[in-house]
Amino acid sequence: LASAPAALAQGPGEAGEDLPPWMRSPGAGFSVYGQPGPQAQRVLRRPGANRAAPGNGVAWTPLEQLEGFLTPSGLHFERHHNGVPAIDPAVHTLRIDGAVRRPLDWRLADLLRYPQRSHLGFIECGGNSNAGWNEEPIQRPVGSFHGLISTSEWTGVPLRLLLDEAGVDAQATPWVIAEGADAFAMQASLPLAKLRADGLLALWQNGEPIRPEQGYPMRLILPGWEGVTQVKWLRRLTLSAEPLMARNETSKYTELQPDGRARQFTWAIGVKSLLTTPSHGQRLDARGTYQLSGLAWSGAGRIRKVEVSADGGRRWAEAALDGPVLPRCTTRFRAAWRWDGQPAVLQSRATDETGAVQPSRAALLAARGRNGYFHYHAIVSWGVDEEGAVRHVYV
Amino acid sequence: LASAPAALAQGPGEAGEDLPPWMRSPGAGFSVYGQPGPQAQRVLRRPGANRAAPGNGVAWTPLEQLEGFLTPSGLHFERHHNGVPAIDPAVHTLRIDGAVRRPLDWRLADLLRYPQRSHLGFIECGGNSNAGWNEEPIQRPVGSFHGLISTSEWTGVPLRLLLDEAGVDAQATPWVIAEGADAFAMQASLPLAKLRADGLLALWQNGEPIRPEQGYPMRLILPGWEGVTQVKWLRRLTLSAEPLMARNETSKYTELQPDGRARQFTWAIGVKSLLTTPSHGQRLDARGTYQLSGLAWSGAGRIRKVEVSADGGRRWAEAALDGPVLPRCTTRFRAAWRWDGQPAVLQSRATDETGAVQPSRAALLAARGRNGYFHYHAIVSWGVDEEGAVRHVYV
Amino acid sequence: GPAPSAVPAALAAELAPPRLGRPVPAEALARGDRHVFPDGRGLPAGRGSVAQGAVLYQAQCAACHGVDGRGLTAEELVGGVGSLASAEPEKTVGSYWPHASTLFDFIRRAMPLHAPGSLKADEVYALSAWLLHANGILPAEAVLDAASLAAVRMPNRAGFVAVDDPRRPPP
Amino acid sequence: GPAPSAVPAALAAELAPPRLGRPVPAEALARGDRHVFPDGRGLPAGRGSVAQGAVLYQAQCAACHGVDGRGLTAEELVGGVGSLASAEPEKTVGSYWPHASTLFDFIRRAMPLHAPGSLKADEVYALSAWLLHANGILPAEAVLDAASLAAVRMPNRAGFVAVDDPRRPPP
Ligand code: HEC
Ligand code: HEC
Ligand SMILES: [Ca+2]
Ligand SMILES: [Ca+2]
Ligand SMILES: [Ca+2]
Ligand SMILES: [Ca+2]
Ligand SMILES: [Ca+2]
Ligand SMILES: [Ca+2]
Ligand SMILES: [Co+2]
Ligand SMILES: [Co+2]
Repeated sequence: LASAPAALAQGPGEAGEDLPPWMRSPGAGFSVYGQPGPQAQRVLRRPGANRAAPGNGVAWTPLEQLEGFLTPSGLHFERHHNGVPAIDPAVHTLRIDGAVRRPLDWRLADLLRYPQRSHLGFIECGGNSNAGWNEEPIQRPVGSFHGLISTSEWTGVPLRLLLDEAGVDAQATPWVIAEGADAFAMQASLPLAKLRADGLLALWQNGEPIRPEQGYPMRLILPGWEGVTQVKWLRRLTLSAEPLMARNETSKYTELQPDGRARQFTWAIGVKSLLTTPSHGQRLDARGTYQLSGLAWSGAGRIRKVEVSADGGRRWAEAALDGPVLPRCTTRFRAAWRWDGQPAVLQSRATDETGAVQPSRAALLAARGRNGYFHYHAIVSWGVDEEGAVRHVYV
Repeated sequence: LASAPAALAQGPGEAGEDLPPWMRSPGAGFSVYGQPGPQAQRVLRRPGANRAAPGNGVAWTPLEQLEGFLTPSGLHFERHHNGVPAIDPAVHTLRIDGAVRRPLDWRLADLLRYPQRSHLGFIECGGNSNAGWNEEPIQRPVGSFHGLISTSEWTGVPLRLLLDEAGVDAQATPWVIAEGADAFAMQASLPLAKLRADGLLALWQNGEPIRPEQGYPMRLILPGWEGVTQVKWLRRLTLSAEPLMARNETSKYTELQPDGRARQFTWAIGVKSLLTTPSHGQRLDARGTYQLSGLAWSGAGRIRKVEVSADGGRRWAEAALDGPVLPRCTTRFRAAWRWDGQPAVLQSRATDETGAVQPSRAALLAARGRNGYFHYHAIVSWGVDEEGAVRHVYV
Repeated sequence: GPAPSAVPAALAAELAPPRLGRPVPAEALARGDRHVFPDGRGLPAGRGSVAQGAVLYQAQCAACHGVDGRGLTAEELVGGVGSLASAEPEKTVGSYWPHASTLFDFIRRAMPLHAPGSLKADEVYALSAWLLHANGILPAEAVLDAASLAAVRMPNRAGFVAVDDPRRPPP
Repeated sequence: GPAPSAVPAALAAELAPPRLGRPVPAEALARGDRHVFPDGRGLPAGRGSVAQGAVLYQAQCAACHGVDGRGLTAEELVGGVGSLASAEPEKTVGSYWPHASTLFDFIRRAMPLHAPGSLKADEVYALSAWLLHANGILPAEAVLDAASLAAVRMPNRAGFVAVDDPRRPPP
């Protein structure tokens, strides 16, 4: 071992002369709400809006720039059909009506008096990853085509309590029609059983009041289900014997099959995973060991296992899961790979606690055809060429 | 059950005439980094700085305004001695030196190539809650005297890997002196064994690069240990046979005992809990059922149990833990209480998985005297008077 | 833990939740409701013709959906019947939508996108009529009201398989 | 899972981490080091007297710590010896600090708060000398350098119990 620093090693000059400037004068003071620093400002959502309708579109979570399994609220993906409403929480109410014993209204202040529960989990848009159906592999960073998934702690009132207070008959009226208070007046027909099982009327996101673009002042949370069902700015739940057949459960969020018929009411997110490091657009500098890191999730429960492959799926090695491994939540997985300078194809494959295994792209296309648009959850492949360039490929 | 909404119920006027304004015109567009809405802006950190030194002091996390167990990064408490440095990540390095085989420097870009691990856990200042030592119960919201605790997902390089690369001898040099790159050049002498066991060189907070006020570009994370040890803006780890006896491990962060001797090198946070709802400054409107909600945590591991009392600790009922219950992480607990309009004293008491039980204030004072200043973790009492006013009390 | 008998009944992990919902007056209930079901429930009084709809469509919709409804910055609304099982399916109101009720419900609540909720019931009937005509489902002289709209049978009425419908046991 | 033999050696949950640390030249090592240990290791060349320190203290420190070191916007540095076991302990450099080395180390790196790292070694010796004198630990004519500072014995030298010291097994 080297000896400890010698005494009297320093001359009579200023003690701080070799220090960086930020150690030589006081730093910034305190702030009431912290922000990312200027050096980290490039880690941003990526909006893609309709040019004739600025509130119609999405903003992607930059998955390949993030680590861990949580998403900071400021980077939670956005999907709005007609913008983010500026709701006055003193005016807004939640109504439960339709086939109920007592149609009721609650104000935000009332809801704060109810028992609360948290769900730490993902929300994924049913249309996430839909470029996967394209004939050619889209050449974009992973966040810009798989980034309609984000993970937060959602806290609020178990919906069961409010439904029971209104008085529901699960046999006679198994449907609940949710409505949002945005300029799109978003609707979704949903099974009462799911709302009663684990539905939340979320008031809090990652500890603080829900962000405006995520549904302030209140949002429906249905753990593991596609985002369109988790109606933001929730204003109304209408009990019904039949579904509404709303535009977003007929024209959209249905999956056209090769026979011309469409799958409808497909809510749970399938088991899914992807590598974020390395991923499309990155470059391996030289031969050597690289850390693989990615996210896995399933709408059916916990991730049981994630495997990785470097040869396009011929051989698989099991990745490490970086806990906690929670149901209906993203799980970070990690593995390591020694690149020998040869072309390679990196993949990950998740298995959930129900035993469901993430399908290959060929298997998903064989089952669903090419025009399903929603619920794309096949294995994602990153090709590495001899120069170390990483690109989205199909195998 | 009431019948479903009648047909033809609506006249020939505009369909939207009863709608709130935010449903009648498009909402706001997408943003690259989301912020709390104007209605939620009152949920802010509460700075308390030295008037002669604006970067010297704290900013409190407003615990009683939050729910769930996570803290949004913008509300993570701040404790700086001389402000937040504006570090250029291209210049900053981490050095490991002193009694090592090979003194080494790493740049941020190098560190991104190492294996990463996440720790979802709390950081609590060793000086948190120190008003609890006061003769009289401080009359402030709970966040303004217990709010130097916040919970995040921290992701980074296991320190063991970097220490082993430099070559350390755990027998000969059991101490590591950490140094920060702020204008205070913060120091802490720490046991090598802890750094090797679960220390992280964190680069990410809640998924994104660490916030400037939390240590950007890199911070030492020592799960379950007091905040002062988790050196922010980390620039250097020096292996040593002896501790440095730095100012912040002698003059401060030591606990003076009644016999005039002081406890030094007390790093782990004791088992602790407090009710955030209801809490000081809130008011119960009327007799009836109230939901109790609070946080529990321990530096020694998982929370095993939280009990609540409404009679100042004579009788206890077990609260529900709102999972996940993670080691060295805050756990949200919940219970319910029917207020009969009489004076009451609400308390919570946590037990961790090692069997350690949160002490009463009397027991903590009996063990530590009145001048320990740090590591106050006794049971917190909220008195409810006949008008329903809730105030901090001692029992 | 403490013996169960030591736990006071007024304090527990859970108690009956409060009941703070406020009853909604019947009048307010009917007023707020804009859901239109496939069987016509929810359709208001009023009427509108294909001809009226054609004028309204050009004034209020064509800028985004195209003069012929074939799409522009917003998507196509017309065409594609018979294409669903092909390699290049075109999903439109005519080819894909199973219920005419959805057209009334959706246009009334959400369109035109820059002024949602601005259309009167007669106007929504007229626009629905024109879109169904443009898709070959109604003749040029058609007039829609609650009864006639509920009676429209859409070409793709039977085109959907309700995978997780709670009314049926899962397969 | 796949049989272990099917797992290629180049791919696994973990492989040896990279070794990307850059060796630090010996010259750079000594230059960057400012830690001062209780035995005097780390103290630089230089010297300063109580008298020099008195002048410097009034110019650079008194605005925050008070002209007599009894505290102002920043805390007191002087007094309190013998108070630690009382009901109103006063913890200062003189009454509480176990090592004089800490004074040099801390002032050099962190004070004055608005210009950290601005003091030369001689100045830090002088300020340390004055603060030790003001606390009755050094006489008025004292001069400090590396050897004499390391030789100072602080009144509360034995006042600390290292609870979790890794050099000792836990109690
Ligand atoms: C300012 C642009 C704009 C105008 C004007 C507009 N629309 Fe739209 N329309 C849209 C957009 C964008 C969508 C897709 C919304 C989404 O994201 O779900 C849409 C969707 C629709 C749909 C659903 C299409 C489908 O296949 O699901 C119908 C029907 C429709 N509009 C009818 C109309 C009618 C009728 C009018 C006039 C009264 C109108 N629109 C005016 C932009 C517009
Ligand atoms: C602009 C205000 C300011 C000036 C000028 C200043 N100090 Fe300080 N000093 C502080 C503050 C504030 C602290 C406490 C820092 C903290 O939060 O830990 C402090 C702490 C100290 C301490 C540690 C006290 C203890 O009990 O732990 C010493 C010693 C000290 N200063 C010496 C000096 C000397 C010597 C000078 C002049 C060269 C000086 N200070 C100038 C503000 C100042
Ligand atoms: Ca969403
Ligand atoms: Ca901190
Ligand atoms: Ca196509
Ligand atoms: Ca279409
Ligand atoms: Ca005192
Ligand atoms: Ca003091
Ligand atoms: Co679906
Ligand atoms: Co301590």
